[in-house]
Amino acid sequence: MAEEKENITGMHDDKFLAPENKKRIVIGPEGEEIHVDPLQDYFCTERPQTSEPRNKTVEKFLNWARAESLWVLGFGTGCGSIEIPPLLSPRFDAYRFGVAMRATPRQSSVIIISGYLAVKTLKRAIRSYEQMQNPKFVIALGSCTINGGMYWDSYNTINRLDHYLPVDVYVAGCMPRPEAILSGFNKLKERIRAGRAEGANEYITNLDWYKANQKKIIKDWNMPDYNW
Amino acid sequence: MKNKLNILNWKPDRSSFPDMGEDGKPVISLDSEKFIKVWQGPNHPGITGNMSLELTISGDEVVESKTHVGYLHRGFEKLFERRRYIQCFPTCIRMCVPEPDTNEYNLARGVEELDGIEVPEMANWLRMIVLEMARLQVLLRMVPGQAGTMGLGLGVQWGMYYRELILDRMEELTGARIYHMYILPGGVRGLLPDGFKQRLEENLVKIEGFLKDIDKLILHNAVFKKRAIGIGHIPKDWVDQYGIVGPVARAAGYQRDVRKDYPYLYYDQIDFDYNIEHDSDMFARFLVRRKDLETTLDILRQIMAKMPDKGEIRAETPNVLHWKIPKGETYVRCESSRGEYGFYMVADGSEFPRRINLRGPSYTHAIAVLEKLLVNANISDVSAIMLSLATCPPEIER
Amino acid sequence: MEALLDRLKTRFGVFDFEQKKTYQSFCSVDKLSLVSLVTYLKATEGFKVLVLISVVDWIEDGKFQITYLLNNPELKTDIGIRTFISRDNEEMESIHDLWEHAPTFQREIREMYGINFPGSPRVDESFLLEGWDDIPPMRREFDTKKYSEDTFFPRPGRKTNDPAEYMKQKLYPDEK
Amino acid sequence: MMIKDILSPFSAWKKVFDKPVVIKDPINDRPGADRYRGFHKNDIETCIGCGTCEDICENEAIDMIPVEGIETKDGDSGLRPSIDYGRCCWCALCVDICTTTSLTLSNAYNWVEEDPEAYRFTPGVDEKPWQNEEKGWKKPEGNYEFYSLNRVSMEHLHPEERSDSFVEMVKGYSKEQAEKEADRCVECGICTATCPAHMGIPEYIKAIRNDDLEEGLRILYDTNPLPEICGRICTHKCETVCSVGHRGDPISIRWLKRYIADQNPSEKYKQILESESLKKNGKKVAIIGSGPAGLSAAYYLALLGYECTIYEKLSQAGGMMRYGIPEYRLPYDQIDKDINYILSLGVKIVYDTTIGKDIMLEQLEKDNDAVFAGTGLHLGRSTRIDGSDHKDVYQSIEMLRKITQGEEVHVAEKIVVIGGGNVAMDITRSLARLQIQKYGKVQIITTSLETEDIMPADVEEVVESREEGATVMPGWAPQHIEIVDGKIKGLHVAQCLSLFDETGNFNPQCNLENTRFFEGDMVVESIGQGMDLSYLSEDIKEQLEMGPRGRIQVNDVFQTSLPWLFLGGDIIQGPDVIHGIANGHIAARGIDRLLSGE
Repeated sequence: MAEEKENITGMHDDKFLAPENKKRIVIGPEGEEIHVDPLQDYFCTERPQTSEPRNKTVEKFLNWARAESLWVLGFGTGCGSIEIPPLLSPRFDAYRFGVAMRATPRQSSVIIISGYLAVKTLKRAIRSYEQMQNPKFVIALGSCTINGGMYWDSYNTINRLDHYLPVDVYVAGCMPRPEAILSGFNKLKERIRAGRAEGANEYITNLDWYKANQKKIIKDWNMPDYNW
Repeated sequence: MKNKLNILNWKPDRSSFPDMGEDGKPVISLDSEKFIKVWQGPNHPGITGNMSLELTISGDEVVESKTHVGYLHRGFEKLFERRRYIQCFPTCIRMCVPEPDTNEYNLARGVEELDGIEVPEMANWLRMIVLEMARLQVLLRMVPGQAGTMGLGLGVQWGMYYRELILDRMEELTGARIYHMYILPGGVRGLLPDGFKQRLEENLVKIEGFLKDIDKLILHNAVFKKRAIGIGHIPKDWVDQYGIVGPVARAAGYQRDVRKDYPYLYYDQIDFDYNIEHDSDMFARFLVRRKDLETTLDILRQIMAKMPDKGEIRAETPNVLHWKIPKGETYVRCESSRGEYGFYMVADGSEFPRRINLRGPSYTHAIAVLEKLLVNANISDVSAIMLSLATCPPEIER
Repeated sequence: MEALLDRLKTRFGVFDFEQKKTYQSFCSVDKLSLVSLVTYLKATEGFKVLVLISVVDWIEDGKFQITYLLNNPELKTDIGIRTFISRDNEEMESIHDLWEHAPTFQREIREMYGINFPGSPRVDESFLLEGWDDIPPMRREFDTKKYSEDTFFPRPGRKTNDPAEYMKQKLYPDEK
Repeated sequence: MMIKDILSPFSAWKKVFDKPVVIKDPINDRPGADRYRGFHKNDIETCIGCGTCEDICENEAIDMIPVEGIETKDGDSGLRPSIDYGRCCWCALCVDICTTTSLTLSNAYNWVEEDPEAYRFTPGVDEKPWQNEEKGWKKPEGNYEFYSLNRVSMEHLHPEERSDSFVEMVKGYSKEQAEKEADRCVECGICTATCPAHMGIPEYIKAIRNDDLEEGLRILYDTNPLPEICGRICTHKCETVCSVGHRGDPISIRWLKRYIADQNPSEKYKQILESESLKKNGKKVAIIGSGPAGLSAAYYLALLGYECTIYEKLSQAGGMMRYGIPEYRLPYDQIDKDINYILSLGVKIVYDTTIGKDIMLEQLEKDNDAVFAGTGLHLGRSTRIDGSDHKDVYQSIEMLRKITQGEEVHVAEKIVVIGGGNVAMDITRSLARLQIQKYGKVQIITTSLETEDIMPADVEEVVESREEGATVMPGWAPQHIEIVDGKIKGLHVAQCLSLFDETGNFNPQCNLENTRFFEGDMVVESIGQGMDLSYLSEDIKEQLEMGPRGRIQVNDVFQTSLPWLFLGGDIIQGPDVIHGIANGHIAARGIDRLLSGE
């Protein structure tokens, strides 16, 4: 049974860090001291790498395949999520276009930021996005993701999504109707097939810029810089 | 139903695990390694909004739960302070995403009450139509959704289609699918289009057929009954103590319906009844909503029969660009599909509201009630209980 | 309602009684008598339901108004009780032991206005905000637009003209 | 559980054979509903760029931007709304409040972009696929207005009460009425540019709404030192361009101005306008004529510290305002209220002094640092038709002066007035009153070249003339006056077809076959006035540069080619009060610039 020693000097004194994420020394069963730094130990510390495209023909085939099976992370961040269920229901039936919902980020290739992002949700959205497998794409719905929308003067919602995540396609509307979201998917497919949907690589290339933007507004940054 | 009683009386056997303290409550210490902490959310669990539950579980049973909200917080009440009264309307409807019309109506009514504006008769009937259509639309998601949270997705798919029919009518009448912006202070924004009543009636007939399907698919479904009866039982004395409203209170045998208790619009001219159940469990709440659906269809038909064909749609108001509301305060409420939905409004005599505070049903349902109710629940029932309480995070957070 | 008011007047000294609707009235009471008044209303007068606790910031008077709206489900009447506390000493007695959902309201008020309710469960935990380090956002002096522009920087490149000013520049630029 | 509970869910299988409800191509098969609130359209020809849509937008999604090909002109700011779809929430409040109903929404809703910057466009200007879409959201029909279209009616004396006396006929707004009328304003500010004096119209209307009339008075005096007078008789060009007027009655700006002036007592003016102690700078300016231009120049010069002396030919100040406008429209005590305030600032008036006769202009130049002349149009013009030299043919301007001075004028039983301007209406209505006093009934015919729709007189003037018993017959050109035995019998007229020829010159064309005869014992001509420049000596006249139409050339601050001489008012621009005031104000600034050497 591990025992915890508390308040060891020289520890991380970030006031926002949750207790389970703080650096601490654990006494092992045989009395040995184990230094634990959850943010370092539980996540990969290596800086992520961009994935280089393979040869042209293979890449073309892969892009076609990627475009035709868009698995969407079921994470509705704002009002827009009200139009996602109709999209998947009989009338619009997005499954026939290769769009399917997935429950976990590990299985998904698309994240729909469906409208405004409260700062608290932005943190979760970033974590979800970073846990998704490459290549990954972002669809932004509604005015809110473009320039703040309804909540342009709110103290708790971001104004421009492209400062925090690399966005592939924007769909206008407040909220966009399911039909408009479908055309958003069509546009995304086009973009993937043309090989322009390099959001994941872009994110990694400009990681420092994105992280700086994110850290500027997420004041209680208590997670590793890259969650994988 | 014999079994049902047994289920009601059933208590988990805690004689051995987890450890019970001297006060009879389980001793919850994560270090004991008998517990696991599970976070549910903030992804949508089912068809409610973003909200997370911090669950401490022992085996597959919840021993402690905490609600965390704020993922959808937009600071509406702050935004209202710097918007003129008319500008509050596009903002306020976004406070509750599935059923925006109650927001519009409450705010409009508050403004009218504070400034003493009489709304034309026709406008009031049109408001009723929209409010009832909104209720219908939400219930068509929520009633089959109750089974959906238990894995029966077929009803949800069907319900979604019938909801679409109502949304089509909404679009026709109000000009939008979700955020209707139809009710403005002084009146509404348009008469019924030609042939609207007939098309709505056709839809209502289809929905009636759908109700029969729901009965077969869900109501008389052995699995659903097994999982719903006796689960999420709310003791009757909680209702006032926790401020429980709407279908949840009605399922506990209380006659609570704003439409009848504090009649607004022309609900006093409409013939309908409280839908009461007494078992106060998930199944009773499902039954209340299922009856509400029928009542709504009936009310819609009554409205269509009673409303005039033509009339003024808006009373004359001061220039909306600089509309000053005299100093005063009021609390207005209406019955949403989830229960009493109220706005507390304070005007200070200027062009901007001083304070508009929303009190939605979820404010207590999803925090005080849910946290208590989830204790001892099975982890697989968590999202079902959430939905049966009609959790809607945007209205908690605003 | 009138009879009730008389009872409240003599026992708790309520003032500023206002009846807006047949079933709704508001009155004010001193900060110190609030809890006993609410307890009395709940126990004796049948105002069993706490509808909401809300705060209005009257910054020009240096006061917070806290409104407790109670409902009597049998008689179907509402009574709103206002109490005023100073903005310098923002503390109010908690009523968490009277209603189970009162702590939620108090927790939100604590976060949004910075009014403390000592003893209320979880009152110091953050509720809606995460990592907030500015003044409580619902206070009047907090300028949400400025905060938003500083923090979330709107998309640049927009420019608007006031019609009157623009016409002046175009048509009679020389006049002051 | 019963067996039924186990079996009944399987009834879902019967749906296998139902027709699917899936829409094959949702993107193209489903246009928005007829009323759907989709993307914006704007009819840029109808739009006047008032910016009301920008004001009501709670998201600040709308920018007013200049558009190529749209000129800034009176009543059109030249700006057009540009919409940021990173802000818009499709509430369509902008459509519902649009003053011209030019802004609408189409029912298109499909717009997908990879570039977030692309979501800004100017509807009607930038090519978009939906701009010719018929369906979509328009302002709802019926009595659905965000601001009242109907003017708060001003109380008038009834025609029976007013038609025999010179008591002021317009009563003025009460507080409630004024606030209600002020509430209709949408604060676009289009009117400011059209007002010759560029008054801060939306600002003072706002002051009325806020019940801050002292602030209102300060705003009035910023640009106009004669608010009582202007509030009654201004030609209110502002109201012709009022954006509210596009669908309803324009705001009655003039009456609101009068309301502010009426409500502030004259003894508090100095305190309100903070003019109790003005510093003198020791320089002197002479002003010829105490009409609006002269008074306005004197006021603003006095504020700047100049010592001003006004030379007036007649025995009372006010010029055409006093001697040309009948008392029922502008009571003399209101003229005095405005003028006395200006005089209280230290402006001197020398009455009964004619320049060129009692004192020479050259003398004024020597005694003063600069001279401003606002001498107005005081000579009547004749039609020069046959018979117009008869003794019973009068000039309206002279008659009005006589009526004002209380002199006896000849009033016949039947009168014909020639002219379609406000002066013609003034003389018609004055004579009608005198006729009632003398004969007990009105027999007066007013005829003009212009047809009713293009008559220069204000509509209300024409209406009220008719109410008072006069017959107004527009669209007839006077041919000759019939005289029998030395007495006037009446006026022959012919139908007037057009006023101007192709080149735009004044050249009326008549249909001589369609003639009429208006019976009358006397004829009054009221077809415009000419200027009397006799005070300018030949010497000075030679030095002055002349402009088109016999007017003297002045620069943008109303300075003539003689640097010390400034001219303004009706002789340069107008004729109306507000131009005079504006000219006086600008000239005062010009004089200040000249004398302070900037």
